[in-house]
Amino acid sequence: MSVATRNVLLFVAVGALIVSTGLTQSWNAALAIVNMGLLSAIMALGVNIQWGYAGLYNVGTMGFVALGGLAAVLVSIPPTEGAWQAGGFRILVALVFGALIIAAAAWVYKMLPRGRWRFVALAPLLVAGFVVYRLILDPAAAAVEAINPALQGNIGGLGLPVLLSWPVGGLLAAGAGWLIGKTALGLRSDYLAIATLGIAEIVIAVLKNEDWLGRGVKNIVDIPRPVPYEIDLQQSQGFLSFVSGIGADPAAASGIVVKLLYAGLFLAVLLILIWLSQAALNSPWGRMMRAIRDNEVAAAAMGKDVTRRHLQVFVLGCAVLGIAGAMLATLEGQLTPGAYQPLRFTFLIWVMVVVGGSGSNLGAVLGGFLIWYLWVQVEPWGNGLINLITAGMAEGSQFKQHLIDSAAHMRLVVMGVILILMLRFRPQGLIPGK
Amino acid sequence: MDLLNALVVFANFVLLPGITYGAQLALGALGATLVYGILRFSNFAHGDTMAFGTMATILVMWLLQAAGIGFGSLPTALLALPAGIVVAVLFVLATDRLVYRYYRRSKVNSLTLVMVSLGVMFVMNGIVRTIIGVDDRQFADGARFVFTAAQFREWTGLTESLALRTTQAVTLVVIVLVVAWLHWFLRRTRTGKSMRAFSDNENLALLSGVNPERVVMIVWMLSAALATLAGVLYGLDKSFRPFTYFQLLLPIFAAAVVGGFGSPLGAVAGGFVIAFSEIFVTYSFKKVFGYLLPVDWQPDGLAQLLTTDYKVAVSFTVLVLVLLFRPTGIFRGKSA
Amino acid sequence: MIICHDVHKHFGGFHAVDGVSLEIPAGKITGLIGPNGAGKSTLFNVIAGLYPPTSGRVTMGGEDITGLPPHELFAKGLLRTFQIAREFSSMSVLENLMMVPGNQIGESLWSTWTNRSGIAREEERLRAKAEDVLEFLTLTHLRDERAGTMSGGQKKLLELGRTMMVDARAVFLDEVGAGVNRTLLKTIGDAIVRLNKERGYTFCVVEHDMDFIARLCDSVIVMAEGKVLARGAPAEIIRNEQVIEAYLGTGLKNRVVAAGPAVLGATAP
Amino acid sequence: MREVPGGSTTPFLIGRAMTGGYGGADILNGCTIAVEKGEIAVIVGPNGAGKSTAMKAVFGMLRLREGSVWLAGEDISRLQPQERVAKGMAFVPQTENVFTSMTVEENLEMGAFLRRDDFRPTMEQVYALFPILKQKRRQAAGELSGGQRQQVAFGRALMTEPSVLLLDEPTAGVSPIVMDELFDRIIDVARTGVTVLMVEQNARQALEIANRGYVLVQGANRFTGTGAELLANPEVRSTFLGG
Amino acid sequence: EDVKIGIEMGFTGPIETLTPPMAQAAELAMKEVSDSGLFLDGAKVVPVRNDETCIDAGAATAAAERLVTSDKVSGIIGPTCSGATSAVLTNVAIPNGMVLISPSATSPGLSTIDSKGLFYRTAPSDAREGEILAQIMTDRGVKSAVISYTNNDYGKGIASSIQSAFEKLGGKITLSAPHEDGKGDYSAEVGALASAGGDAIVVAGYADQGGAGIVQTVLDTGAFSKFVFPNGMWGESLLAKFGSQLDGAFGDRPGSDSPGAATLLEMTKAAGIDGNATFVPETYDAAAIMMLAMQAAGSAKPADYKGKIMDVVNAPGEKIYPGELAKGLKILKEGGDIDYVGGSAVEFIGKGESAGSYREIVVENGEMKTVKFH
Ligand SMILES: Nc1ncnc2c1ncn2[C@@H]1O[C@H](COP(=O)(O)OP(=O)(O)OP(=O)(O)O)[C@@H](O)[C@H]1O
Ligand SMILES: Nc1ncnc2c1ncn2[C@@H]1O[C@H](COP(=O)(O)OP(=O)(O)OP(=O)(O)O)[C@@H](O)[C@H]1O
Ligand SMILES: [Mg+2]
Ligand SMILES: [Mg+2]
Repeated sequence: MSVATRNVLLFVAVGALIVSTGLTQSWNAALAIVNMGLLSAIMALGVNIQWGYAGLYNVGTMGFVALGGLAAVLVSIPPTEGAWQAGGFRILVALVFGALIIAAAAWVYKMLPRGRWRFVALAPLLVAGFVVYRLILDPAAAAVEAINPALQGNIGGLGLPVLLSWPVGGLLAAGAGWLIGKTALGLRSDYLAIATLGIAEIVIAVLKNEDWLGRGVKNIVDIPRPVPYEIDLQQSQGFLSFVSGIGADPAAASGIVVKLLYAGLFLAVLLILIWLSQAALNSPWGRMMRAIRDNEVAAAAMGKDVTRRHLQVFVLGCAVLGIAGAMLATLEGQLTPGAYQPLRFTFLIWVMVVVGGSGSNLGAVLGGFLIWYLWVQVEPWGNGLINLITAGMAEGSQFKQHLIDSAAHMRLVVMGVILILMLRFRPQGLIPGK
Repeated sequence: MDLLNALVVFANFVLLPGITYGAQLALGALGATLVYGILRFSNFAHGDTMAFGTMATILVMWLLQAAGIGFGSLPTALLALPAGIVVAVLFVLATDRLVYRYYRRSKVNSLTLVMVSLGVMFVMNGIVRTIIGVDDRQFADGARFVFTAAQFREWTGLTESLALRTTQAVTLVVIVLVVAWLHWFLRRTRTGKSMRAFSDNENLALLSGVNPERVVMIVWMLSAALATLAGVLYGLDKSFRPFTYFQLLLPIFAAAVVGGFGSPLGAVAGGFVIAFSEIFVTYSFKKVFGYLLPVDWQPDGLAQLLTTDYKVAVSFTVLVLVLLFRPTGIFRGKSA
Repeated sequence: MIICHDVHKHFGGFHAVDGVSLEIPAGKITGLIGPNGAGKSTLFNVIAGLYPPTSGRVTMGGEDITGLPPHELFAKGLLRTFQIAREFSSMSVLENLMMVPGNQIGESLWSTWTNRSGIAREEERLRAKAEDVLEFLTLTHLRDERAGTMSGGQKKLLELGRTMMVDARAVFLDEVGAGVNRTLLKTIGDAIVRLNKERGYTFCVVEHDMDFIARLCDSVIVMAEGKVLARGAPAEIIRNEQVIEAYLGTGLKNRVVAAGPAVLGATAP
Repeated sequence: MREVPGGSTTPFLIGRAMTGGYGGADILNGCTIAVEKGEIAVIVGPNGAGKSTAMKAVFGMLRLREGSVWLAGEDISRLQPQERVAKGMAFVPQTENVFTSMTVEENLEMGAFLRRDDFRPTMEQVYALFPILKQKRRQAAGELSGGQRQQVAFGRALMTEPSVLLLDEPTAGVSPIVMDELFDRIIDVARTGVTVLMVEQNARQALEIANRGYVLVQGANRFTGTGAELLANPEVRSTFLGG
Repeated sequence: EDVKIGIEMGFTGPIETLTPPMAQAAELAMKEVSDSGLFLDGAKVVPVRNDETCIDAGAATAAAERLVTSDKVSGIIGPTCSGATSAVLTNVAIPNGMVLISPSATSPGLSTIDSKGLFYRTAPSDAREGEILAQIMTDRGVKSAVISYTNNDYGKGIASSIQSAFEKLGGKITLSAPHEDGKGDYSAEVGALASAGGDAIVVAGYADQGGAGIVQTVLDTGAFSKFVFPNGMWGESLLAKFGSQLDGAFGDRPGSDSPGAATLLEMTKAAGIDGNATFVPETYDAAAIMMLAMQAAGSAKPADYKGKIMDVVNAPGEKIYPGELAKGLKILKEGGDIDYVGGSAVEFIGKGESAGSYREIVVENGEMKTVKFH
């Protein structure tokens, strides 16, 4: 079987899994999987750009996804009345001041030679800068947070169309990626991994604790949609007549329509990103990146600017993650900083990349769909497993009850077993990269 | 007197907790660092190995308690510990046989192994929760304190007070012994050297007559034993809950990495760096200054560098800073 | 061409390169020999920007290149091979060669999206060139193999091949001959001479095979314990007592003589 | 196929009609390599001929599709490498032949890993042979120069006190003076009854000391003879030994 | 015909210790209704559990989607975490017209969503509890205190309402700082809290989560000797763990002087459920309310019964306590009116939030004691 046909078959197989969900459960459930699958595919693509192309071990995925989510909030929700007067501008001043201090510190660091004097100059600058920064920021933030804290307490956003937040999310994440890349890309493998993870935790901590920014852990739950609300469809005459024309249930149909609209938007983004990454990967640029991943010293000796290329790839990957993050927030309609946990937004994405085949864009997409499908579908399988095990046991036995109560954990077991088996049969991933 | 009080406050809220937490992280990090150093992958199932070993120990402890056996003023769990270790070791060896061995033989890259360990982690996650449940369990019996805060106050007559827990003392003793032993074992014994040789160059180790299966087995046994030890000591000091143990994975890895992945001494140093950066940077010096400074110099605020909201962020910032100046950790660890 | 001014490189307390001043003249083939651990590779690494020197300066054509990163040196036309081969092991042999030339259109991310035809044309050219190099190195049959699976000697050849992909000004060869079949090494020697004569490349060659050095080099620099011990024409160096004691040993003289004076005669004045 | 060298009696070490590769096409095509006890055999040939592969096959690091390996009249084809080490075989691979993160001394100790007797005297001998290693014994082997590493690798093999020594290009990258030492030592070792099989590109020097020489081309024996015979063969000289 | 009711809770993840008894309590109510034989012409109620994972809104949405469209449930008890709740509400419940009754979501932010009468919660809102707790603290002579709250919307909400109410009453909060659940070590938090100082420490967390860790560390270091606990902390596990070390601790829990709470405790005990665990009464009530509303509407269709929910919970009508669901069903069947009180003395106000009445609790000899009702 040629590689191409095998890849097509793999996609068909995953497609069939999702279609079977549509047939046995409902098309709404299937489409929900498709939409999250598309998002997962984009996230996996972002990680694959960094890991698969350049061997950069970014475990801070969740931070960049979260930044994308923040962009969705800052772009789309309406500004909080009075927040800018109360303290918004002063916050802005504080942030600009903070940036200036950091720039000044970087400048001092560059200008002074290594050694004690550098420290003597830097430490007071940073400490004093930080204190002043807090002096400006804290009262301003408190003032903003005091505005109707139960429901608002944040500066709000710009009230622009939420679709705009997708590129903005990409830019925001890319900016953060640039800063991080500048500082941390000198680190290798697991050290880079833990550093990026740390930075992501810092991003999340900021999102959780700076209430003025995005309400912190109080969450923002009303990000506007780029597509109509189901409930509005259900009340629109045109829609109802259309639905009755094809003899469908209006609630289900409205859900399907909305999900299809999302799917269309997501698919468009995914296709653009895939085309861009494939074009880059299958060109001398991609070859150069593979060489750098393979042997940095030799690549540098062959005239490739390893640092610059690492930064480039890192920023690109972050941008893709940011876009995906903004799209995710748009789909869910909310920003909940507590939800950005490493297991879900870092390791699960990594599983997608590795199972799909690292270094391969199509693999990342396939992995995104497959793993997401499993992530949400293994639960009934776990329950089924428990039912199977306990079927033969005496009714009312304590052990049986115990097992039934543990059914929820079977989800994890099944997920783990599937992961292990999948890697066993295809350790290079389903569609191995070059 | 004031100076003493200041010292005691500081010791009670920064020094002792920092040392204990650091030692606990270090113990956890030791097992992870060993697997990384010799089998060359980050074992994500390590946190769950800790949970598994602790669970085994608790189960055995219950048996002992049911039989009326105790350990004097020390926790009964310590008596059950050897059995717990044996169970954990057997379990981990079984995972190696069933899972890892295949991948090792087919020489997959280390990231695939990491993902495999993630799979093992999921499975162990489920198994532990199925067997012992998800609840928080306090299983320390015996005397909780070597001396309590009240006792200390009575003895010294100071306003401030200090408490020392049995588990803290035990943890400290254990960590010193374990690290010294491990260092000696890896550097000086034949087996230890063969393990380092194996991690350096598997083929060449083979050519020297090293039996790879034996090396791998010993690594797993050590790592399982260390994980169980870490888990039990931690659980005695705090409490046992599978989810918390799973969450411990990150600080443990952070400790191992910042110390230099693959280096036992590094794991210890890393544990303390992480612990102290959490506790020290966010500590509010208000009370300490209260004793040290004249009245009108005293700060109004909390005299805190950063609020505890940013505890996690602080420890990770310190970690990133350390790595920027020491790209492979304090003790120059391995990098794959 | 390349001048080292009192270059030092210390590892901890160990002085691997200990005050080396030397000149590698433009358009010539210079040999660099010396006992194991003399500091030859370390000096190469300092010149090629892999290690910053502890002290001292390196200039190339009068321009200070001390501490420049490798990729900038490459752009200035300074190429090197590695003593312990560093191939791109997961890439094909052909790709190993095609990736070498700098400033390829297709290396700019933007043009991979906008200038695909330009890239295709450029790739054609690079491929043809790479095929020539492979042919020369007798590696054509391995074109699509992963470079990591090559034999030890083949990797050495690939190291050399990479320097043949671009127009270099100065090429530093660190023991390209070790592990290479002697018959092939002769051909390689011929190629080096040709590149030197026809294109005016400057070469600096580290090699322990004295036949090779003697046949190729215009002059030889001998290093020992981090310092320059001697320099001169090959024939002189081979007879230099100090060099014989520190490096060549007496056995070699016998063997060279046994192999026949023709070998030495080729370059002897 | 060519006749087994050494006539009807089985040689001490023989890889007989070895055929196999790394999974793709065969690299070895029925090549036969044999050495008598206490003798030196040298394999020469162009790059990629399969010399290293043949060595690996003899040492059991390559699954043979056909053919067998015999040591002292015993078929050892099925033995794992570490079991062959236990049988007194030692191997210095062509690349990656030192433990880079371990010190020179630890590298040597690893050579004596299976020895239960006191190996201190052997280590002293190695140090006497390569004085530089003694100086650098506390340094990580990865920080050594190329030639120094080769010395460590050779020393490591000596530490085993093997009865069969397999060397894959031991002199690649070592300076002439050390090369002489190495060859001298190889002769000494062989005199004590150790069987030596080595691959060399410094072929003229190697063949000079060889009892038996093999020219391998594309995984098959092209020429076989005593060292002197091969050296005297003009075709061998011009095609494989660089004239 | 059987009626299916979904139970979507965080069975795995951060609050996995809280959810099992909650789910059991909901199932207890369902069993009670099924066994009565009076429900909708003798229909049985079948619970369908689903894992919301707490942290993963995407998985929670997918699970809810499955409940609604594949399992065809008639209503959902849950979700339990706020992120999952809002995602499920906007993306599944509202589009499909499915009723959600969350036993534990307390965030005021959820009220901003126009839920079309589909969303209810039986846990009382934070603001009210804060006022009551502040009152109790003042009454008990606490002049200054620190607050350690769990860093989520519940913790933050309750902490700020306690702080503002307490300061209005003239008290002083010297420090209000968050703690993260599921972390290993709380020395840093307790160190800062101890430095800030105060008469007492308010631990606004969960009994077997970070809250317990804070209590443990406070006890170990002797940083504070007086504990104040809001609702989330009162669990059997806390007392089992610390026993009489907590003597003198006080706080509040939802509950009234009605006998409901005690009855429910008896019932749970008999069924082998930890009835003292957090949110257990609220969950029982959530399930009961849903089924009673169905009965009142005579239909298990969300569109039919959602309008009846307020009616069955609020006066007028006969008061219904736990264990009396059969009675309630009967009254409703006969066209009568009921006022469901349940185990948490639930009363809906506004858009379906629990008004909540509270009891004041102190720990004596390692036992919880209700001393007063508010
Ligand atoms: N990273 C390092 N750390 C410490 N010592 C080093 C390091 N690299 C090289 N050395 C030492 O520096 C000396 C010079 O090494 P170098 O590789 O330059 O020698 P060389 O002349 O190239 O020898 P060879 O002919 O064997 O290749 C050696 O003694 C080596 O041990
Ligand atoms: N691990 C491997 N996987 C696949 N092919 C390999 C591998 N190692 C070697 N080969 C191939 O086998 C052939 C013979 O390799 P081998 O290393 O035996 O050559 P050699 O005779 O030792 O050459 P040299 O003198 O250059 O060391 C080469 O063409 C090489 O490409
Ligand atoms: Mg060298
Ligand atoms: Mg070879």
